[in-house]
Amino acid sequence: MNFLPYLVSAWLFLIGLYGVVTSRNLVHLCICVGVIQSSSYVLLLAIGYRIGCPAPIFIDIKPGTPAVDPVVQALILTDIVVEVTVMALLLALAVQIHKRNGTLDPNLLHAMKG
Amino acid sequence: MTRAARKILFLISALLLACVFWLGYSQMQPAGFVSGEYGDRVNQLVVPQRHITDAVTAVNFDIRGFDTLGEEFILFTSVMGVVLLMRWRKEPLRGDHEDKAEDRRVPPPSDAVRVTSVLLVPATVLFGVYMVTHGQLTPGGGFQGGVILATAPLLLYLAGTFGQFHQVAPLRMVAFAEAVGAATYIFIGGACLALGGTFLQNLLPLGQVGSLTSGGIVPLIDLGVGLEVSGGIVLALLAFLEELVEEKEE
Amino acid sequence: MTPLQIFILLFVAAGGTGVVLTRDPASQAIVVSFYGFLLSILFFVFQAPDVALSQIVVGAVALPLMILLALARVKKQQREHDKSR
Amino acid sequence: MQANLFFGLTLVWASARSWLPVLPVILPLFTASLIAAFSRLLSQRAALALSLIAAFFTASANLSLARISLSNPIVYWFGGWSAHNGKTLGISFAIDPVGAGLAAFASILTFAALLFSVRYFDTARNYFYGLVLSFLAGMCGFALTADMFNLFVFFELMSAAAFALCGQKTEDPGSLQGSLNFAVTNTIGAYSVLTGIGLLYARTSALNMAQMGETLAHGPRDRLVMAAFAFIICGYLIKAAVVPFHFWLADAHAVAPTPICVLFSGVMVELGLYAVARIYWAVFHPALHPLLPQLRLLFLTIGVATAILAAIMCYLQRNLKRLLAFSTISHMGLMTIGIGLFTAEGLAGTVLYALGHGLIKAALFLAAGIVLHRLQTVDEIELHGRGRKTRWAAAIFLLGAAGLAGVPPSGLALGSNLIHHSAREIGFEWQKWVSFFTAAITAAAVFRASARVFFGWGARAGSPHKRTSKSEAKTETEAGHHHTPVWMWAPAIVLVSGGLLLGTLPGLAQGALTAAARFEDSAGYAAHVLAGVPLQTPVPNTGIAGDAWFGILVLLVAIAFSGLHLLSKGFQPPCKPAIRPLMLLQRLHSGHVGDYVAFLTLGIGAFGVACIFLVR
Repeated sequence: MNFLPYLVSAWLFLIGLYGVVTSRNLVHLCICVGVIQSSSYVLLLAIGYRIGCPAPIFIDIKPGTPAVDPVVQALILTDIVVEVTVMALLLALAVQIHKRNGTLDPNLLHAMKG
Repeated sequence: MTRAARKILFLISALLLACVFWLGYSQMQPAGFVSGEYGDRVNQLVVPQRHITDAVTAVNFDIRGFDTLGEEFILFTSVMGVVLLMRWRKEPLRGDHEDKAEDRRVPPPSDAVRVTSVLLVPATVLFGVYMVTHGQLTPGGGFQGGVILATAPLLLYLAGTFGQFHQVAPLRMVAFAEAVGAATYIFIGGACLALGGTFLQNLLPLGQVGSLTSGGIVPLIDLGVGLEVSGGIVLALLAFLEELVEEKEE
Repeated sequence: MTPLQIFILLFVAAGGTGVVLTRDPASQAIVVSFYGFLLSILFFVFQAPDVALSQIVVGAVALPLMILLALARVKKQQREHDKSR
Repeated sequence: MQANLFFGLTLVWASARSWLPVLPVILPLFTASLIAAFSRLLSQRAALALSLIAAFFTASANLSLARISLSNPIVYWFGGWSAHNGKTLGISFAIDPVGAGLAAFASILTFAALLFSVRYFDTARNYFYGLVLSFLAGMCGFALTADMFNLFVFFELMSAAAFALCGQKTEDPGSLQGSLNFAVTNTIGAYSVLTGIGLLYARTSALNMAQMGETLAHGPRDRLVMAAFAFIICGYLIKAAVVPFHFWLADAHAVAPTPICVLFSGVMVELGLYAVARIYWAVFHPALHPLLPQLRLLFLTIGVATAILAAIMCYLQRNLKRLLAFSTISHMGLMTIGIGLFTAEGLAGTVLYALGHGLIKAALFLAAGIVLHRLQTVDEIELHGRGRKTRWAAAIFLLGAAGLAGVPPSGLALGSNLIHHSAREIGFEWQKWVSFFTAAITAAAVFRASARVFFGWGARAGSPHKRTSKSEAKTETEAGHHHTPVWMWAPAIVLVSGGLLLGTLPGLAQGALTAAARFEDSAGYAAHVLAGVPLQTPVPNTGIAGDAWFGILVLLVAIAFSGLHLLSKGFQPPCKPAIRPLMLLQRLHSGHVGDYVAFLTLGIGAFGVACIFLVR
């Protein structure tokens, strides 16, 4: 059971890739990229977790008691910001592509051949 | 490639990748038992050395503050990018929507929605400010508070008072505030350098543990980040929103 | 690992799958919002309240909103596109 | 009075010294936020001037960092959190001549690109300059940092700016798909990197590269380490655009505005390889050095495949920008070989090669931009004979082609000599012929294009192909299509002559060898970063035997090949059965992001399985 978070993380990575590869709509595709990103949250979260330890907020608990790893949580925070910003850029690009080509289906966009 | 060929290629590749995950992850320490010696050291020192009770904030804004500087500028850069991508017409960024938005011909939202939204605005702002200012004490901080603050103008939009929205937050002011928030981070870092430390070295008095002013430069950075994030998110959402508003005007 | 944590993890895996398999972007925006909410619960039960807060303001509010706005814009462009044809 | 002045100057100098290490990152970022804050008050010219000044000072800061760090790398701890007992808390820069040199190179190219864009984006607002400066800051931070996660952050900063800049020619009626393909594949690459960082953190509980390396050296060399290696290296190889991760590059270059192509081809992709080398030597080498022969084979395979495939694709292109983009991929293959030899000589050669190639490729893209400005298209067939009056562009194209072939005093000649020498020493004599093939074909492609465009050689094609790139037309520049302004040709001429004469700089090769030897001294690096022990790496003293004939031979073959091709047929649609595999190859580059991601998955999966197989 203790390996479950890793499995979930790997699964999210793979299923997100599957979504990107088979996508028929660029907005859908962008959201699938977001699922790949959430894979890294779960992995980092699992690495930082300690069984039976509280959150690293030393208000109610005495300073110095063992707590879960705050470094990893800070990394996830950065990761979340990166996700939302990259997603905004991807969506903006998708909207512009639709404006130009009148479609969001990657199967119908063929400007880049060869 | 045809759809089927692509799918087959992907399934084979995904199988390989799954093997990598399986073989690699199976040698990890089980979750909950990973020895995080780095995190332990941080947990030991944040209260005595930095007077900060939220260790995550301490890592974000002090110990690994330079990462967060990069992160803020990722947000800043992306917002510039989104605005540039979305407003691609020749006329410059317009800030004066008031006159057009006032006489929209869409049916106004019901009074119930209006009243609720308007009532929610002060609560949201209050909550956002609380979160920004308590970053070093409790969960939350400049980023979370900033996003909450950014939802306040959206509530105004929901209330059908987009004109008021522009009065509350004129675009040029939002853009200015965002950039100033971003520059604040560098400014604080540079001030530390000018005072004889290294970049972003926490040289201010650390204050009483548990008070709003504890943590030296951390609350200041938090304020800057809050300003930058709220401004940035509003700008990004507006970039998506702008043409929709025009449509309603037609 | 507590049963609650296991339960939420399984839910997150299912939620991610659901997001990918929802092919219609409009309904996907709703599913994504739900998924963001699930993730923030996950962070909460794994003792990461800071991250949970970020995730809830981003994943369950800001991101779905952005997706909906993008879709609304696409829809409007589609109408113009059809009109001009 | 004089004493006062002297004292003041010393003070300024001292404070400049303390600011110097952070300047390459914060100066462009601060200027970017200034430009954004006052974007309405500043005229476009003022914003441009500000950005030029920022790029100039960033370049000078980087150059002086490179010079100072030649004697010993500079370690700079942010927030004052320095290492204790070999354990780190904070983030540090570890500035060495290779990193600082690349950062300086990035700033110089940024300066040239900004100069070229003087009349470019009349429609865009000042945010364009803010984005370029953020891009520059991302590249500088990326080249200077010594922290694994910080590297990721700067990678993302650089990427976010690049995505926006790539899609920013939004008036263009053509497709923006290229920038979306770029953004999606590179974002997935970033998450591959992050997964690898997570695995390494679980094992080492550190984020500082030196500390990670030390911890890994004392731990087991198992599948976990290899999986982390695969995820991280593949993530950065996606940025470096090697086969099978290369698809995005050509698409991105075809849509990106010319000044941005300069930065992409000239330095951004090279930075991907820089990260691979840095991470291998700082983090993995202490643990993985017994596997070096196998890893060498792995990298050489990738490099050779990239060099040859992309050279063929390059010759098949008719869009000038795509042609140059594939030529970049092909040369990236050669650089991957250089890095993948894992020798000091190979690395030094690669650095010189990257500088020479970057300068020449940047000039070629600027020349393509001039052609686009004057003639409103970059399609080789449509341009047949129309370029007779664009003399500047013609000169740059011909000089650039000679540079790509690697004629002697150029940086490419110097670099490839070193790489050949090193490859021969460890028994890869054949590497020379890969290099020969690649250089000849990519140079021939440029020769063919320039002969057709500027001299009207070859048959005028009543082209059966549909006009592919007419859509590129009439967009980038607003007016003045009848002449080439000085700020367009001057940067290009300076860059191309710089690239061609790079080899004449005295002491450059020896400096590069010294820097490379230090770069690869993993134990010394760790001791220097973690304990402040000065590096004592023995400086290699290889006489650099110049093989001048090699480059000239390549040049002659390239000219002969392109000349024969044009004289015999001109452009002919490939239809013979012998060409069918080529068409298949061409069809693989479909522009479909799903295809690209499927190949990307294949690449990571295969690389990972191969790595894990090594430690069975």
